[in-house]
Amino acid sequence: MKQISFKLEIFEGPLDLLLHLISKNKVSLYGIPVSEITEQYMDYLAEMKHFDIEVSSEFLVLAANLLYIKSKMLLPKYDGTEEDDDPRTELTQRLVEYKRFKEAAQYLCEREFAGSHTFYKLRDYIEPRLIDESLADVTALHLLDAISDIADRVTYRKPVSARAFTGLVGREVVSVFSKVKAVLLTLKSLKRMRFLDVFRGVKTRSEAVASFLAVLELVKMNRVKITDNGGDVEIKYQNVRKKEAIGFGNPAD
Amino acid sequence: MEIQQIEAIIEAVLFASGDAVSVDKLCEITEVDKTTLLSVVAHLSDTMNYERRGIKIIRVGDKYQMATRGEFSEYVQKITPPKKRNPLSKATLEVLAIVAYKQPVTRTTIEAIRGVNSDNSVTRLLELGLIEETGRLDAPGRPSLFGITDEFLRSFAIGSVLELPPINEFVIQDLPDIGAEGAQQIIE
Amino acid sequence: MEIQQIEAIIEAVLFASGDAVSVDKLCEITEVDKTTLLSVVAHLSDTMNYERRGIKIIRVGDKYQMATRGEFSEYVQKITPPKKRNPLSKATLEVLAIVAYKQPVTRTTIEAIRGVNSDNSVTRLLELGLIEETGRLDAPGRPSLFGITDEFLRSFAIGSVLELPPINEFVIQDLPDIGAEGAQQIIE
Repeated sequence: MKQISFKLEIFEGPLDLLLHLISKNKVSLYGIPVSEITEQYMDYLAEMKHFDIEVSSEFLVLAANLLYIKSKMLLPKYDGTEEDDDPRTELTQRLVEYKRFKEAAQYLCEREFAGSHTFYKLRDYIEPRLIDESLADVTALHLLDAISDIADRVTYRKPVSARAFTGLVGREVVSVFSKVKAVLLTLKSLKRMRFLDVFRGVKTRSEAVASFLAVLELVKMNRVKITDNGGDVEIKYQNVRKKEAIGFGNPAD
Repeated sequence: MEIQQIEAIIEAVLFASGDAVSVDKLCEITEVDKTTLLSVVAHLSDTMNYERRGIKIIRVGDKYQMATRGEFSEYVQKITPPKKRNPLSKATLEVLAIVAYKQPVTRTTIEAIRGVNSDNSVTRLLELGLIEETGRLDAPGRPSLFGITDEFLRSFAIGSVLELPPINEFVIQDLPDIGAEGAQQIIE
Repeated sequence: MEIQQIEAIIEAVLFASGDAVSVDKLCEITEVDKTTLLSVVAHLSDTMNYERRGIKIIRVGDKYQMATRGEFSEYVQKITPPKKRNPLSKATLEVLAIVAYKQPVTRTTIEAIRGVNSDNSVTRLLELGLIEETGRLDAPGRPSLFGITDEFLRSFAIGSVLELPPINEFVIQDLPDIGAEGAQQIIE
């Protein structure tokens, strides 16, 4: 046993090593000469240590197991010689099972590239069908929710800009600024005018609103003064220099 | 090489490629001249068509490609799991609610209420048979008026629109009504 | 539906899918029962083989897949280079054999059979897609259960794990073929 001339790295694990030793000794798996095999196994572990190869715990566990079996073999037999009394049985079963898988692995090894001459195609893109789910889950209450949602949205919806309706109702947008200029221009020459005359020639509602807002704006700017001339509201031109504070009279009065 | 074998090679190559393969490439692979190749492909293609096989060979410019025969597309489509589509999207449900609560209504009214174009939903509801055209508004363009159908009543298990869950009357009234009539009112 | 048409549908579906399609799915698509389907596929496959066409139908577990005929691989390779991978190590083949024969199987079982930690091999096989996690064992720690994949069957050209030689039929070489009684005798 001095010259154990196997490569240390070829074994896949302790069972692999054990199978190798059994085969090398040309003995049966079912009648392992435990004493001899254990000795060789231990020698191998020693060799591993000698070559600074880390002996994994699995090898040590099996070593302990082998020593245990060896010691059991040395004990005198009981009278009832049941098969199961053989301390080697479990180990033998493990070795047989492992050996079968080694054979199976060999079978797979031979077939490993058997499919390599066969080619496949990638999946085509296939548009999925659309399937309508049943309407059964939709109830009238969903309709109520929907209409309520819309009502809420309408309430909080931002006011639609006037521009959106210009085409629809044929209104033209009149800016307050343009009306301010127009009123001021008239007042500069006339110095005073009837409030109602501001609306003379006004064609649309928006122009009327713009004209009204223009008057309010001019009051705020202290450029005009509103007076109640016996039931007829008048607008008077104010000189800008005069820093006279003017109270806001209700133009509708 | 026998014709039959060249055909098989072309079949294998077109299959594995999945894509269109140029005539030149096929010539290179099968090691035959272009004239031979074209006639072999034509023969293979004819056989596939004659036997009404599941696959066929189509010509794409100066390339050939293997494809499924069109008449089997409905079966082929079953490979991909179908996409389930909610029969009523939120938008469609809203349009249905508007029609149910405010019928008869025009597209313009529906759109004004929802504030967005609703043509797709209207079309979808017509397809599903949940709404129908009930008449036309006596206004410029004579727009269609939509109302709910018997199918709608069956689907929602209600006897008539009167059985719809009650909603505050004002909510309905407050909804903008800018159909042809509504537009008239605004113009005055 | 005529047999010939079912064959064509199967051909179209397997072509478009590219991947393996389960027998159940094919039954659903063609609307025929399993027995009929299996016989139609067998007939289609036989015809393809008999005519030595470029494509064939292979079995992958309980699925069918369209593939190129092996003898044309040298031509097909000119257009789709084959996937090359290094041969599996002895250890990895052992793990693969254990998974193939004992699936579904946990790491612990694999390790118990081999008597050595097998994590690296398991990882490698998962990476190569030759095995996959098929579930978890209802036991403390809920360990992963592994099984073989379609890729394994295709790669090793095995139709199904049932086609593997029974594990007990592997001859335990170099050993006298003896049973328990024989063992007893030797012990004596």
